[in-house]
Amino acid sequence: MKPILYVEGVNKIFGSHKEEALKLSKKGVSKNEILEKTGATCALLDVSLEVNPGETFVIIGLSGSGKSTLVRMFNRLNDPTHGKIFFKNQDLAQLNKEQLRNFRREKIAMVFQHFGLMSHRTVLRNVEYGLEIRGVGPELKKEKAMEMINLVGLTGFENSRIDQLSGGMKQRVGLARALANDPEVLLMDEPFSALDPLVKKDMQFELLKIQQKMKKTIVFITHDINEAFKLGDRVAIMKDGKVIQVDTPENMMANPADEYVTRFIEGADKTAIMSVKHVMITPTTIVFKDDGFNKVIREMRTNNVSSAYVVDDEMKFLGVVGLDSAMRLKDKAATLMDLVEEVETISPNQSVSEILPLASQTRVPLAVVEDGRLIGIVSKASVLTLIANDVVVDHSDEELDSTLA
Amino acid sequence: MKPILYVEGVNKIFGSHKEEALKLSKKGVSKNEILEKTGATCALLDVSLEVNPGETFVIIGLSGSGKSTLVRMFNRLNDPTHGKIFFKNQDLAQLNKEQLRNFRREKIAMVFQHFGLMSHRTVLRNVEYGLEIRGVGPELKKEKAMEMINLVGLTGFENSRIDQLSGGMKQRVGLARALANDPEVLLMDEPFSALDPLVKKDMQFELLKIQQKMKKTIVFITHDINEAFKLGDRVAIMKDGKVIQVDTPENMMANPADEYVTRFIEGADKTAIMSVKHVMITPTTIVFKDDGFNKVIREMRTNNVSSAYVVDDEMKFLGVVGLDSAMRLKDKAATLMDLVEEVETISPNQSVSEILPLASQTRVPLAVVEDGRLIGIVSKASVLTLIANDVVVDHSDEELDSTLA
Amino acid sequence: APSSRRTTFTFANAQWDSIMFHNAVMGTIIEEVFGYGWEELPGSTPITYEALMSGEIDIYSEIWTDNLPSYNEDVANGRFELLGLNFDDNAQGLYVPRYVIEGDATRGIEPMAPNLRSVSDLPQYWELFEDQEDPNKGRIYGAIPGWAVDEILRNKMDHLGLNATFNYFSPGSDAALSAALSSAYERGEAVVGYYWEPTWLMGLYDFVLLEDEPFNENGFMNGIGEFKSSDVTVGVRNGFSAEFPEVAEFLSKYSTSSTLTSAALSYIQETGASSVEAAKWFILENKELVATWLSAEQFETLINALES
Amino acid sequence: MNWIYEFPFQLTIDTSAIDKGVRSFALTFDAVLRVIRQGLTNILLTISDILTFIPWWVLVLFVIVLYFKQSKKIGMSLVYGGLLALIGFTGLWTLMISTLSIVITAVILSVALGFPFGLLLSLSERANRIMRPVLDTMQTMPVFVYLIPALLLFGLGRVPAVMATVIYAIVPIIRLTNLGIRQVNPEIVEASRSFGATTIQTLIKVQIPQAFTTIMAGLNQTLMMAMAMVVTASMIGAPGLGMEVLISVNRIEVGRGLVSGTAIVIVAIILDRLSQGWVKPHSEEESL
Amino acid sequence: MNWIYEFPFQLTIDTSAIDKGVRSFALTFDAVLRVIRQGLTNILLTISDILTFIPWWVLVLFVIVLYFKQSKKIGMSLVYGGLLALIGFTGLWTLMISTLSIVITAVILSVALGFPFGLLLSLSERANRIMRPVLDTMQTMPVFVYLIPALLLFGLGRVPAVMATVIYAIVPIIRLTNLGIRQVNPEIVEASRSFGATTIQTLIKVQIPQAFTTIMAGLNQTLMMAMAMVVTASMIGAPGLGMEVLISVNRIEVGRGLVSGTAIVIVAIILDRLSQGWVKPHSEEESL
Ligand SMILES: Nc1ncnc2c1ncn2[C@@H]1O[C@H](COP(=O)(O)OP(=O)(O)OP(=O)(O)O)[C@@H](O)[C@H]1O
Ligand SMILES: Nc1ncnc2c1ncn2[C@@H]1O[C@H](COP(=O)(O)OP(=O)(O)OP(=O)(O)O)[C@@H](O)[C@H]1O
Ligand SMILES: [Mg+2]
Ligand SMILES: [Mg+2]
Repeated sequence: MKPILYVEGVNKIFGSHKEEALKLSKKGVSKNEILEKTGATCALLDVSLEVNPGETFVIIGLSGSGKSTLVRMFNRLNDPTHGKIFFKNQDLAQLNKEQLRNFRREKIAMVFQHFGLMSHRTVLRNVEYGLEIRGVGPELKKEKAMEMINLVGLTGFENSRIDQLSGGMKQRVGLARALANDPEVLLMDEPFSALDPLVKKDMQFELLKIQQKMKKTIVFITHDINEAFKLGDRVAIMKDGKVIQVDTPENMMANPADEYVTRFIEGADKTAIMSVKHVMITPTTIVFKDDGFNKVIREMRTNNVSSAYVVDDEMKFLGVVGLDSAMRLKDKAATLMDLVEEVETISPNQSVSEILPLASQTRVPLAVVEDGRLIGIVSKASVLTLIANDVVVDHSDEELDSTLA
Repeated sequence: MKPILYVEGVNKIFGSHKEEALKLSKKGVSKNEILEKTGATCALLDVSLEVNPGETFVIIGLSGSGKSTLVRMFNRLNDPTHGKIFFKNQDLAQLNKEQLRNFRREKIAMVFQHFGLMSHRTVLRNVEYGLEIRGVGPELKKEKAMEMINLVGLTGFENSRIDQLSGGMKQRVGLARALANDPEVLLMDEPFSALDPLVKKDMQFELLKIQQKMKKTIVFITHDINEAFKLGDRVAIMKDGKVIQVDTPENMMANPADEYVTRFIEGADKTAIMSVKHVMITPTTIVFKDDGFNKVIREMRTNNVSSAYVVDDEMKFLGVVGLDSAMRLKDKAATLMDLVEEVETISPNQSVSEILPLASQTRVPLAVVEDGRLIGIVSKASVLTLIANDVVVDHSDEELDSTLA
Repeated sequence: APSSRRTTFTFANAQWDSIMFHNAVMGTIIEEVFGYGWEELPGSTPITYEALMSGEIDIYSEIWTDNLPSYNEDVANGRFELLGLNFDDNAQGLYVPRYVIEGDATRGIEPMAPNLRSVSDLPQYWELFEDQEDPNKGRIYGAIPGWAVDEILRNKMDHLGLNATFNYFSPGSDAALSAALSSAYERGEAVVGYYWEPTWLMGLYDFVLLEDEPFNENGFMNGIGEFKSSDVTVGVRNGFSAEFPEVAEFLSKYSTSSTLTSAALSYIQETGASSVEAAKWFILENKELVATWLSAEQFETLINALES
Repeated sequence: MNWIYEFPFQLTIDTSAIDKGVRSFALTFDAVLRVIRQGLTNILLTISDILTFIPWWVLVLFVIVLYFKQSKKIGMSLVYGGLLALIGFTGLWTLMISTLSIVITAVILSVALGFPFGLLLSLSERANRIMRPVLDTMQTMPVFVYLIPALLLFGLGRVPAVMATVIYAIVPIIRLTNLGIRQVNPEIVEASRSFGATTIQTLIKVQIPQAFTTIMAGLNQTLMMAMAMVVTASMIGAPGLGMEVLISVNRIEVGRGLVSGTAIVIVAIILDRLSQGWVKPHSEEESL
Repeated sequence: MNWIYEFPFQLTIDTSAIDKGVRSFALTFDAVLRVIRQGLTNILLTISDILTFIPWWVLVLFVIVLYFKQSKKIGMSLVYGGLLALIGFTGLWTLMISTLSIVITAVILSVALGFPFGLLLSLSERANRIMRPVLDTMQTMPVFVYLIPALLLFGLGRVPAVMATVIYAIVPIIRLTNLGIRQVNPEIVEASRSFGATTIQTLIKVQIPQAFTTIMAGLNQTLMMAMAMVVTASMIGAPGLGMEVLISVNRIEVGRGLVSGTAIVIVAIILDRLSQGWVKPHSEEESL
């Protein structure tokens, strides 16, 4: 897939003595020292990354790490000191004034941390702003704006003054305003940081809901790791102007690039991010529906467990058979099919947190089934291992629950 | 234990028409409606609670719920509209000016959200402030202040200007300043809310460390539930001026008073709050060190497990014996004591998150030992059940890991 | 650099040129002959006059009696010591530039109002003196608001029926009045306004005083008849003569004329001299007159000092 | 000791050249100046006519109603209305109308020139840097200094009074327009730019409305400074309350000066309160 | 139509009673006024002596060094030093020293009276409410009006000039002291109170130091207003640059007025820049 935004070796240095500052930074001198020596702030250093169409790309980092500086380059509120930024195949630096305006009007919109709403306009007139700038006629303008206001759940507030709204409502207006232009890319600079925790949760939920409908490319900035992992398809962690790691939440969790990333993601709720496929192991005790007593018992003994997963010839999952029931095969009183217990199965893309209740109650490791076929199992131990912060889930060490006498 | 701070039926109404506002609020009219109708803000409504000496009492609630209003009453920066507040046996309202000053100088100190530092003074002179007000002599003043600066880890920064410090360092100064007076009660109004997430974590850690040394009574305000549960011995949840629930984190987790509390604590990391004693179950398969083969095997069979916990006559925990080893008792080749495997044990007060690594690796449920005696066991399933948000840990439903053929 | 302090007389400097000139003449003589210092305290006419009565100003060399509404009362009440008459041959009234009547060939100005002689002729020519802020009337520049003549002129407007064709315009300050007249003169425009002599303005530009009915003692305050020449007196603060009898005697003898003063002012205007330089020039030019103010001995001291 | 206290040489500035310059400028551009003068006179006359046409009690009622609308304080509204009426009852109404027409003309002119100029300065950092000392000078130069040139150029009367007042009073509207535009929350300006608004669109749709209260504060200051010029303006012949003050100064009549001075204060305070109403349109007063 | 445009009755204010009142006050309290006058004269003379004693190049160097220390801009420092020297080279040094001594005395007096007064206002909401219109009136009353009483009470010369200047220029220091104290971050004030500090302790140890920059802004404004009074003060006999302006106005000498006016502007701008140095002591300039 071709990236929709493509950042190539971008530096951004504020202040004078840019080149000198860059040289120093290449020598490994710290940001603060450079500021003291040259008066230049290295806001971004050699940043390269790509954002794919339709994904929610989250940038996370502490205050001053350069998140805003980076995101503001995508609509050229900032220009890079060095390096290039492409939107699709267009080098943004090449746009002339006219083209830049059109780019901003049609392709990209932004949501601001402190909402950036115009206090002299009503909600409706704020949402209309982008359309007004594009010269959309009054009726269409109003219609589209109302549609967006409804979308973000502010129906009935269109004539309210901005300062009559709560923080969460303000940000809904900001979102509606950005969406009204139907942009391809939505830039969101810490949109929920100024909100109360419960309101924040609602807004995240709202955003996920809207995103499901709209399928925009979103570049989202935050410094809340849970927010990042909850919303992001991919997450970039920044530190002192550098991008340290770009990865999916799962991979980042599994393979944090360094100590810093580790610390950052420490507080994250792992079960919400990791999915079943990350914790499942290859099922060992598999028996086929036509297998007889000996085969089944041997399988159980070899693997030292007291139950087996039953599949058909095409590996379709049929259920579980326990040691006790399997005993009844001995005298051919029943076929394996008669003995199979149906159990709840899970899918590889479910998040671990979703399967937690099941996992805590199950007697045998949970069967992971995709397209009807058994592709893995998840034991209590593997779930606990994940939670226990042994970040690297090592499948080979996995133990089984049951021992066979 | 007699509470050190005691709040009795306190209302606080800002603005005019106080009585009318109160009447309306008793009729169940909402805070906003009252504000519109009467111009009065009901900041606190019928708040009663007590803070015990030496405990860290956390008050949590959304913005505007009245947290600051409440905490500021403890040092009478606010006075209640109705109701009383006692420090030990002293009704605070009875203090005259002189007494109030002395109370503030000696008994109680406050740490502020935005630090409340005096930018015209150095770090040292800020920390000295309380002592200066008390009229402490210059040498003693400096000595004590330096001690506090060292305590909060700012050694070497005593002559820095406040605006040269980072947020975290500023709050350390605030803390040092409050501690310098050696107060009995420390009021902390969202002290870490303005800090970056990593810095916040450090500061929480720091506070816990300092509290271990100083053993103050702390009233701590936050709107971060994880912070509340991490630091608080007891937590009060406020909403719209009312205290909804006051309880230990564990109990609150186990029995949230209403839907609102439930939502609030949803995001909390349960393993960090709940301790082993909340998830352990009564050990069933117990054998005594002198028991023979039959006794041991019977015990295992009865309970359908493949291992047993070995204790001596005084119930002191000795270790675990597996089914395989137990077989060797049959021919008296060994005594039970020879066969006992030593295993790692856990204590009932450890937090669940601490034992997670152990729990995920153990073959048999972990033994919970207090004073050498076995008092319970913790299985993977019980841990998972906790995490799986089945908030009520129902011990009777607990299943065992192993089945015995 | 810091100066040593000796007895120093304070003169009123009401900020028109002739008073500064007379201050300088008196001051120079006092310094050279009597050995006292002198300095000027500036301020507007009424302010300095008030200061004379409060004893803050020692010597007022040019008291324009008609401009001070309370003058007679103050003299009667002995609020200051009246020493003598500086001059009384001055003129005041409504002036027009000479070219308005006669034209000015050198500047290519045709006569605009060849028959304009007296104040009562003005209504015929009101259009010449058009008030740009009220094109239906002419504009007469009046006296400085607050001066006694201001009231008289307003009455004169009534008396002569000038209000029908003219606006009486208060210029606000004497600077503004001078500027209005001089800039009109330089543009070669027709202008009519109150002014008085001796002044550098009248010395520098060629203005003609419009005639009026003869002076009328009773009607004067009501604007009837021409201005009599105003007495310009010399006054000192109370107690001055007792303390400095010699100086007081000199001041009481001090007497000049409008013509002499005008000459001195023109000298200043032409040469750019300071008033002190002008005073020296004046004393040396008019030795006979100066001799009458002083004893022979004193006069000799003065001349020796100045000529050395 | 000489070298310690004395200057090694003296510069002689040919000040009379400046005089001549101004005078010859006045002659050369006589036609232009006449047009300006005429234009201003017309504005002045119109405003003066309107003000004279309004019966006094209408104006008093207007002040009461307007102030009440803004502040919701009936007591203070009546006080201001009463004070205004008081000017009439002491016989100073006509003078006040004269003064007002000059002040209003000067303020209109100041806004018409100063507002666009302030906008320009807000757009260019360089223009701003260059103009700062000029504006400083305009504000600190004693008014008396440009009274005379105003007089030489525009003659005596209300027009030069308006010109001098404008020079003195235009600075705040320029400064605060500039400041107001610059102080607009940058996030809002960026929001506008991020939607592809042109500089002009951002200016008109966002910056000017957002800077409105600051600009109004500038207008308020301009108004106050114009009022402060009333007496000085009378020195070059502006009729009205200022002339009355001058007369009393020339006659050393404390009482008369105080009465007319108080009338000026009343007008100034009423204008101030009314124009501050625009500055904070709906500010809720703290109820404590 | 009469009732529409005319006032139903006229109040006649006996203004001469006010005159008499002031005059008899001056007589009655002559002794007191004399003492004040003498005291002020002594201060004036001392300051004037000090200023006269300082060689001009020392003052110029002082300005250069002080401005450089504050701003770190060598270029501008030299410009300001040069401008100051220019006043001397055009022969106006002595006049400037006269002006300066009056301005400095007035400012010292304004601070000595205005600062404690501002503190008082900051402590009492009621006093603040009562004083607001008084301060408004002081600021809007035309200076000419209180020139006369100052004259009647203190005679002609530098002392009444200082008094009139103080009345005009004291308002900002009062207002901004009051404002500064009120604007101190309430968290800091509460922090102080929470440690059991008394009102006075909080004031001295926290509020005044924290309000320092605002108070200094008030001082700066007071200084500027005192400079703005220079010419008016000369109307009651204050010697110096203002007198020079008045004389040139009276003589319609635009050039001369401009030169002395410029000298006033230079002094004002230098004083402004130097006193703004206190306002923002170490503000780093944006380097863009
Ligand atoms: N216009 C500017 N001029 C100078 N320095 C700037 C400018 N904008 C940002 N910086 C500096 O660049 C660095 C990165 O700033 P940026 O705003 O991108 O950080 P951020 O990650 O968005 O932080 P926050 O979480 O506080 O928003 C900071 O050190 C900041 O001080
Ligand atoms: N001095 C005051 N005057 C009027 N209303 C006040 C005052 N102080 C607080 N309030 C109101 O009382 C209510 C409770 O405020 P409080 O500051 O105690 O909330 P909080 O829980 O501390 O919120 P936050 O998390 O924002 O600090 C709010 O509605 C607030 O507007
Ligand atoms: Mg940012
Ligand atoms: Mg709070």
